[in-house]
Amino acid sequence: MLTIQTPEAVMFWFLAPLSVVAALGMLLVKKAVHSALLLAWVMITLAIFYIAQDALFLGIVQIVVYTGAVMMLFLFILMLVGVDASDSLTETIPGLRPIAITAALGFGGLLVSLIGRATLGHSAYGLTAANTDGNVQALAKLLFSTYVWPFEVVSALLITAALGAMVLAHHQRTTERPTQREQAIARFRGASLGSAAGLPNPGVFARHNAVDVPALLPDGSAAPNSISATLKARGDMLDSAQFELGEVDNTVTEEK
Amino acid sequence: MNALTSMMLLPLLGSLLIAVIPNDQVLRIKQAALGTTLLIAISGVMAWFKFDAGNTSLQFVQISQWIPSFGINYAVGVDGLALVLILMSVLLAPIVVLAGWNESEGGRWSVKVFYILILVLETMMIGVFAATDIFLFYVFFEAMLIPVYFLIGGFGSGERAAAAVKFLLYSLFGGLLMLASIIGLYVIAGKHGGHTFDVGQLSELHKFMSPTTQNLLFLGFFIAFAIKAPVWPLHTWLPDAAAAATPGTSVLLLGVLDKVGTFGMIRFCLALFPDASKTFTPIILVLAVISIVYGAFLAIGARDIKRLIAYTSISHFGFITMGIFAMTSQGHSGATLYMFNHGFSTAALFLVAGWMISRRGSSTISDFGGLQRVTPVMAWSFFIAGMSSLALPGLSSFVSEFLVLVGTYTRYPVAAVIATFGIVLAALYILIPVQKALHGPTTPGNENLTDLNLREKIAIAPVIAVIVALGFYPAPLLNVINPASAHVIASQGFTDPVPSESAGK
Amino acid sequence: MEFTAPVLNYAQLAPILIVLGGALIGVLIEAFAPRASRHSSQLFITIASLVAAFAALVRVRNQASVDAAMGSVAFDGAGVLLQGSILIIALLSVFLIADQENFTALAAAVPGSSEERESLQRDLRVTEVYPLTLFAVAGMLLFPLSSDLITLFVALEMLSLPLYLMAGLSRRRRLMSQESALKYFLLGAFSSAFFLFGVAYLYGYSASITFAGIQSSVIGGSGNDVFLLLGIAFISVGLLFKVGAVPFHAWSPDVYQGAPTAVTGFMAAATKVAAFGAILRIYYVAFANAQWQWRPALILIAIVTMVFGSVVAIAQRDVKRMLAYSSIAHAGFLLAGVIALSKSGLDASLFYLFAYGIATVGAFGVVTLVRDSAGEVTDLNRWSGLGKRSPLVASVFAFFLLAFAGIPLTSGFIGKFSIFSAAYESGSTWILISGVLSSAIAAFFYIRVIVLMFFKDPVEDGTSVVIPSALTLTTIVVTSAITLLLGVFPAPLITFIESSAFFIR
Amino acid sequence: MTTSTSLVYLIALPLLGATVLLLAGRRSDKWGHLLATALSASSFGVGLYQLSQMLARPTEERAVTQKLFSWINVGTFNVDAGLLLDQLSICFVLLITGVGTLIHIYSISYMSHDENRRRFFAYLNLFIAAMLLLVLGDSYLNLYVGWEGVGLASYLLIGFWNQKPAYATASKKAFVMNRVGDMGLSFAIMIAFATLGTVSFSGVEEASHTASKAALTAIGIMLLVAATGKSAQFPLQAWLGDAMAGPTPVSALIHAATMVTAGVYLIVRSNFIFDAAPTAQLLVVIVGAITLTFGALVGTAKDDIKKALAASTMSQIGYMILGAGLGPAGYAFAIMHLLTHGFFKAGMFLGAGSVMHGMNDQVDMRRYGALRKFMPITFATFGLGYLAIIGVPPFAGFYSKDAIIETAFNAGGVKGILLGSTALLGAAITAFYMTRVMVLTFTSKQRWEDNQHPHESPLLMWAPMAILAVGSVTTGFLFTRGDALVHWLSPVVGEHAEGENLLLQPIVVSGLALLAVAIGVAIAIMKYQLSEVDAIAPHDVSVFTRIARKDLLQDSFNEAVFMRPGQALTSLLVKGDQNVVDGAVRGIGRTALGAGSVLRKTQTGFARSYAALILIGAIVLIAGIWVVTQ
Amino acid sequence: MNPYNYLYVSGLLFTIGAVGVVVRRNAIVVFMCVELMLNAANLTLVTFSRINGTLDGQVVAFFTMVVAACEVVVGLAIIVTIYRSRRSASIDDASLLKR
Repeated sequence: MLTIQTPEAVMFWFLAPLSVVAALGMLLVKKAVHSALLLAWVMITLAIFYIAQDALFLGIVQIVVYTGAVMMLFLFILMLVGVDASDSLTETIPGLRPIAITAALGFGGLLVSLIGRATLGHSAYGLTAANTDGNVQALAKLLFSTYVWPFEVVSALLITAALGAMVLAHHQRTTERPTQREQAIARFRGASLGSAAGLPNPGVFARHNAVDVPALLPDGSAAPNSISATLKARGDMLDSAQFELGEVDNTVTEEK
Repeated sequence: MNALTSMMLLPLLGSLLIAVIPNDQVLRIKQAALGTTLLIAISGVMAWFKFDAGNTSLQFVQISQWIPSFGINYAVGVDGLALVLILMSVLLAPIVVLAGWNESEGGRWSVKVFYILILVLETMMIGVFAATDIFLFYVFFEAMLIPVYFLIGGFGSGERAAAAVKFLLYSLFGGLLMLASIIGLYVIAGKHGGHTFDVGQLSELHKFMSPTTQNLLFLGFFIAFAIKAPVWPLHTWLPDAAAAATPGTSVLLLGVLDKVGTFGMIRFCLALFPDASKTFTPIILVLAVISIVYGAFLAIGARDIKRLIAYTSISHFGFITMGIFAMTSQGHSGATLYMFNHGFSTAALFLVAGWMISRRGSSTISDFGGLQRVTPVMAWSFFIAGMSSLALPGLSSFVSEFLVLVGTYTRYPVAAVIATFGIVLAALYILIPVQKALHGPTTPGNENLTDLNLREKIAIAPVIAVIVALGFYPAPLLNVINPASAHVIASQGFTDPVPSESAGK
Repeated sequence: MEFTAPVLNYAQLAPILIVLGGALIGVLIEAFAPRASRHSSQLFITIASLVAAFAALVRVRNQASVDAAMGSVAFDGAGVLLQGSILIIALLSVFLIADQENFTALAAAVPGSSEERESLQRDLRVTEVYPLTLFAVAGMLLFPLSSDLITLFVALEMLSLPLYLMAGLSRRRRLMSQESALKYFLLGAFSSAFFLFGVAYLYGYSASITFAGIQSSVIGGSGNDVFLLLGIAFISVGLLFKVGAVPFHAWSPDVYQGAPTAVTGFMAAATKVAAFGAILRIYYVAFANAQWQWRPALILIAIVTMVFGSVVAIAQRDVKRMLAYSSIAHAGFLLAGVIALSKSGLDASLFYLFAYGIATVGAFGVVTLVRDSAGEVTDLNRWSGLGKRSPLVASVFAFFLLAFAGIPLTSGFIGKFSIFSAAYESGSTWILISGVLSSAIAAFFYIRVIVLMFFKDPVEDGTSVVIPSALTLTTIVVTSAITLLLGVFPAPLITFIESSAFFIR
Repeated sequence: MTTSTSLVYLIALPLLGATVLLLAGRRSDKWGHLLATALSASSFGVGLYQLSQMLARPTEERAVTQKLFSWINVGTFNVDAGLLLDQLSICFVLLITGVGTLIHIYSISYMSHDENRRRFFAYLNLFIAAMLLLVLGDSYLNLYVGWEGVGLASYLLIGFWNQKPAYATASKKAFVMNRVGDMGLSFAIMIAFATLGTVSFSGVEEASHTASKAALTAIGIMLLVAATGKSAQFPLQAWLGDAMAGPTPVSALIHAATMVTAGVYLIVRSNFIFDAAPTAQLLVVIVGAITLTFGALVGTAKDDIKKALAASTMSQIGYMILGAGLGPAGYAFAIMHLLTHGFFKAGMFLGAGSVMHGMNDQVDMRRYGALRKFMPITFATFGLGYLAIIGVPPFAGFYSKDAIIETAFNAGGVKGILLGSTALLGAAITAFYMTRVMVLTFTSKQRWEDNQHPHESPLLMWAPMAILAVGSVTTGFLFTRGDALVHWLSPVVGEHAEGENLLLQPIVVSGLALLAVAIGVAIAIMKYQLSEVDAIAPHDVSVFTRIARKDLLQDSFNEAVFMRPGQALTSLLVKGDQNVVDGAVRGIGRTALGAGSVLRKTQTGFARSYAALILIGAIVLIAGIWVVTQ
Repeated sequence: MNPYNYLYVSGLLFTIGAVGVVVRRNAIVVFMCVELMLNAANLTLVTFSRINGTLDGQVVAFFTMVVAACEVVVGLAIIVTIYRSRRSASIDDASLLKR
């Protein structure tokens, strides 16, 4: 027979509202990163709940795997996608907001009121008996005997996931990586020897030496290939013309 | 092999034969089609002679298991009713092929496709009348829509696609309702003595049904048949389909396919749901009478000759339906005979109309004029067909129409009286086009029409011969029909009304 | 604490294991085989493992045990039939997938980028679809056999994840394809959450996660009905999502349209079999005795699903979307088999699933053939006149459509008949009536497509029918042959299903 | 009853002719008319042979039957293709074949210039066959076949020159109005079968003894409707005038001598019904009386010689119907008038045809005049017919018409007086308009253009006219000598017990009748012989004349009451069919399509709204299950 | 305290997660909401495991975590792919397929 000790109750009444509020916050904050952090917090509270409910193993796994790995994956992707990307919370699909609110209230209300009506035929048993040999051992026994088949099958799922991620993310090399020799040959057999010694650096001989300003060639014209292709692609290259010297001052003054 | 089965296989073999003839040998294909249909017609006539008219039980019976789990059999057999209709179908088929010798050309697809469709359809036509297993019947009932659909849509004229769709949707809708009823029957049968689709066994089943169930199941069947037949107000597909289809297709459509509706009413509605039939008889009679008058009025108002014929058929199907539900032996035999006769008179009308249309290039009645002088044989053929359609005594349809009227009158005088007004309207709807198309001065555009050629004469001659011969001597058919009709009437628990003033009273 | 080593019946698990093994080999091939030989070797491995799995299945077809995998898998007649169906459908789908014209050259390349162009030029292939397919198949094989909730959940995910991925691999209109993958994934995950929540409540209700345990709790009635209610409702959301029942259907039109057609075919056919297999098992075994709870709701969902699917399909302009809505309607029909909750309902469902799955693969196979220079053409308007361009392809497609519409002499008709009769037998009159009505509506759009193909003139916009590859051709020929065969001689399969279909408890 | 095997030849011979001529087509152009005439004549021969046979048998065995085959046999509805030749039908047989043959002969010449003469003869033969079937059928249904058969033949012959739209319309009108009458016959047969269980004459007669009055009255009224249609009686008289569109021999044969009298035959044949149904009988006399006046009045205003004669026919048949409605006393007289009328009216029509032949098909009597000199034979034969019709003794009409008037007077009570007076008035008007015809055509001043060259018709034409004229002169006397016809027919129509207290003695009636005739003749002579007649019909005439010219507004009435509403109904139904019935169907289609278009908007493309849908679905599912389980 | 209280919490979390899927537009956040739902389910499982005195619930929860991890991998891969194509992680932008 399970009796709930006061400390657990205190813990529950302290953490449960926090977790719900965090979850709500996750819904309401603009920035995705904040949402992720709030979710992480909810997960950690859940981990505490697990441990409080004699699910030690799960609690740990929750923290290590879920909060530690999965949430980090989320954050990683968020970083990739743009960490400062923030959602406008104004609804763009007409009519969805009221529907969502109604659904939320309806669903939550229904669920809560139904759970309120629920009584099991028995009071809670507690896991003391089941966990006599330790929670991890008991789980292991179940996993490797009764649930061995799903446990095996789940491995296939993991492979699928890996394969899937690879399919979507793996950039197949379309060309063989050129050897050093090939690169050298290409450099010197090119149409001009202009770049044989390497591309000019940006900003050299120019008024500015920022990376987004093309270098100037001796004749005063801009050298477009002095700018990183990435900047060019992003359109971040500044027009070198504005930095061109209108008239080259040919008068040589002696260095002091 | 079973006579019916072999009759059903022959067209399929024929279509295989046609399929292997190269596309460009058009004449070969046509000859093969004609030969096949003739062969079937001959075997039909042979079956006719082998049939024992005195025996009211099914003949040429063949039962083989098809889907044993559901109690579905390949079960065929004919009584007088079915035999008459099969005979009609197989006789009309070669005529249609011969008459519509050139119909198959100029369609969307090759000549070959046309004849394959026609032959497949013939198989279905025989099957639908021969099936004694409701499931089998349903299969033929639905499957035969497809070749007709393609015949209308692929070889027709005018709004053929729309008409074909309308036809198919209407029919499918009715078919699905019938499917619901069939399922109902099947389930009820399962609860009382095992799953079966045998009409004979199912006809015992009504004892176990509540009135509501029986009424609903009856309606499923009836609406399907009423669409097919077509009974007002479910008729609107017919004029469109008939106007769009080639004349030959129209003949098969109105002459044979639509008979499935009235055939089904007798074979299924009455036999399976006697109580519901009684319940609905008043309503059905009202619909039938409306069909008669309504069809006639619309025929009078029709401007297109094919639509006109279609509307006359609606009127005629009203007579048939009325005769069926009058529940007297005269009405019943008359209705059955009417089905046969209507097949031939409509065939004559459509074929001749088709020739007229193909020569003139228009199906509007007012485009014709004075044909009697230009093309006397064609005009005469049309006239005789028309006379048959208006049930002139001495022609076959008179016998049937009068039997229907007399038979109905003895039980439902009011219906019969209103229906009789149809004969005046019939005079109008036939004579108006006759006057417009055949009489009067020869209008411009008609001067150079050619009269029927030998092939066309050969095609129309037997039709007219049948119309005339049966008008004077319907006994060969009636002898076969009567026992079957009497059997139905008796199994419905009806006896003919006794003359109210009979001397023996 | 004793640990007893688990005992697995490898013979009975062999089909799943073989497929998984094939998938693993596929992964290894991806890792190690030279690119040039990957495609052919993957294809070979895939086909070989499917065939071998089928052979393994045939070997154990008569076995039945609840202990195949420590109670996680119930191996029984129904399971064998479902696995067999899935394997056959999967094999036929793989033939379509093998036509790599459907798939992107490099999934990681951004659409429109030079990398994509280059990969296309170099004719790269996403050969990973083969192991993905095999993983999905393995999940599908396991799904209907699962007899506890964990296995069910894992199998559900295992069949879903590869499909999410595969949906995004289309070669053309990649944005749409990726969008469909995203939608499918998000909504799929959403519904899995519901499913899992349901699992939790069922566990709460019965203290057991095996079907047998739940069943005995239901029978015992000891537990709290509210938890059962929540469990059934949430699990149903997850399962009904997979089969595309209204209102959980919304993903399917978008995904069907966006995914590569071969994948759509595979997904539509095989997923439906697997998901319905699972639904049948869980409702027939675990929830059977609580039918008073869920049956009314399920009846409502079935009716809404069939009507909604049919009605919305009418207004579709894209052939794949139309087929998606058609599949929604069919999900409604199939739910009738679940609702029947009887042996005949089970038999009918199994037959229907197989027949529908086969026809679906065939139909999508035909869709892959209609292309222009930019890939497949799915806009229905551009299908007009297909009958003229390629009569054979159009005829085959029309035939599949007729099978979907349930016209006799196609497998669809037998399926529809048996499933509706089963539903009606167990008292669901409304299912029967709405089934019939929505079939009528459904016929409308099937026929519209047929009209479009046959009775409209082709538009000269570069749409053409490519000559199918040998494998695609095989698929189309085999599926149409099976569809016809099951329409004409369904008895062997029906008898086989009848004798072997049962759920072991 | 005596059976015979040769009755069928009566019908078969002309039917053969029709068939051969129609099927052989142009190939028989050369000899077709001869064959037809010969076959008609041989049918007459058979008729004579049958008469001789009949005469050889005792009175009660004179009727002969022939059962050909069982025609329709369903349940208790058994109709044999059976023929019955009795004293009544033999009269008709001889009239039909005799007059028919004469008209065949006449037509050989009359139609000689028509390229379709062969077809004309085919129709004539067809008509003869149908008419013989009508009078020979031994049941109402057999009669019905002939009844519609003659309608068909009439239709074909009226529309023989159907290239003229008006003629085509006339033929259609005749057929349709006849069909209205035929409907009556259908009803009669249906009622007979439903109430009496039989449709054969003998069966009905037998059953009529025990049947209720109501049933018999119903049958009788329906038979009367049939008779009014076929015999152009009020109110179905309108077609007859237009039927004159046919070639004149047709008018003579069908629309004067034979077919139109079929109604009389029907009523007389059904004497057993009418005798037992006084109400029906009363309606018969009323119809007869109205029509005889109606026809006579119309006759006074017609300028078209054929139409004038047609109106006269209508009127004369009115007499016959009146006679037939007077019961056993009148049947024989009705038949007698029918026979005499057959001679004189046919003769007059042929005469009219002869006039037209000589006047380039001119039919307007106002364009005639003084033709006596140019066509003496025609004048003579027409004149004899004229004398017969107005009832001048000893010509045939006198005997027959006088007998009807007398019987009418003696019908008893007010009815008798009314009927008698009407008949008498009719006689006066008849005398007036027939004299008008005679005067305008033959004796008044010439009003035709000089380019006309009236001439006498050839032998083939005038010979039949002459024979008919002889008949017009003699038949009345022959039939009444010793009440020959009355006695001859009595086995069929029953004996009439001579009334004890007659209202008027025969001699008085004859006197009155002659007086009436004299008055009519006198007025006509004054008006047309002694005064100038306009060659073009004047317009400033009395309202009555105008109405009479328009056939007493019969067409306007039909048009207003039947045709216009019918057309309106037709177009209403056509529109209704397209818009309402079919519209409803299309509406269902559109509704489904519309519903589809609306519902597909739920597919917004936004994954979030799909999720919302799933969420709502879950809520509904939970709530639904919960509600169900509560 | 009644262990049922955990059920209320999990119910609320599940609801919030479900609503989050509906209202949030960033695909990653949406996906996180799904994760929240899964976590809520796990809490329910663990609670029931305790109430029922069996460990099966915990086993299921364990499996859930594994499966969820797989889902995350696949899901994030898909999201990244679509982000690369569209330069947007908003699921509202992915609405080419409709009607």
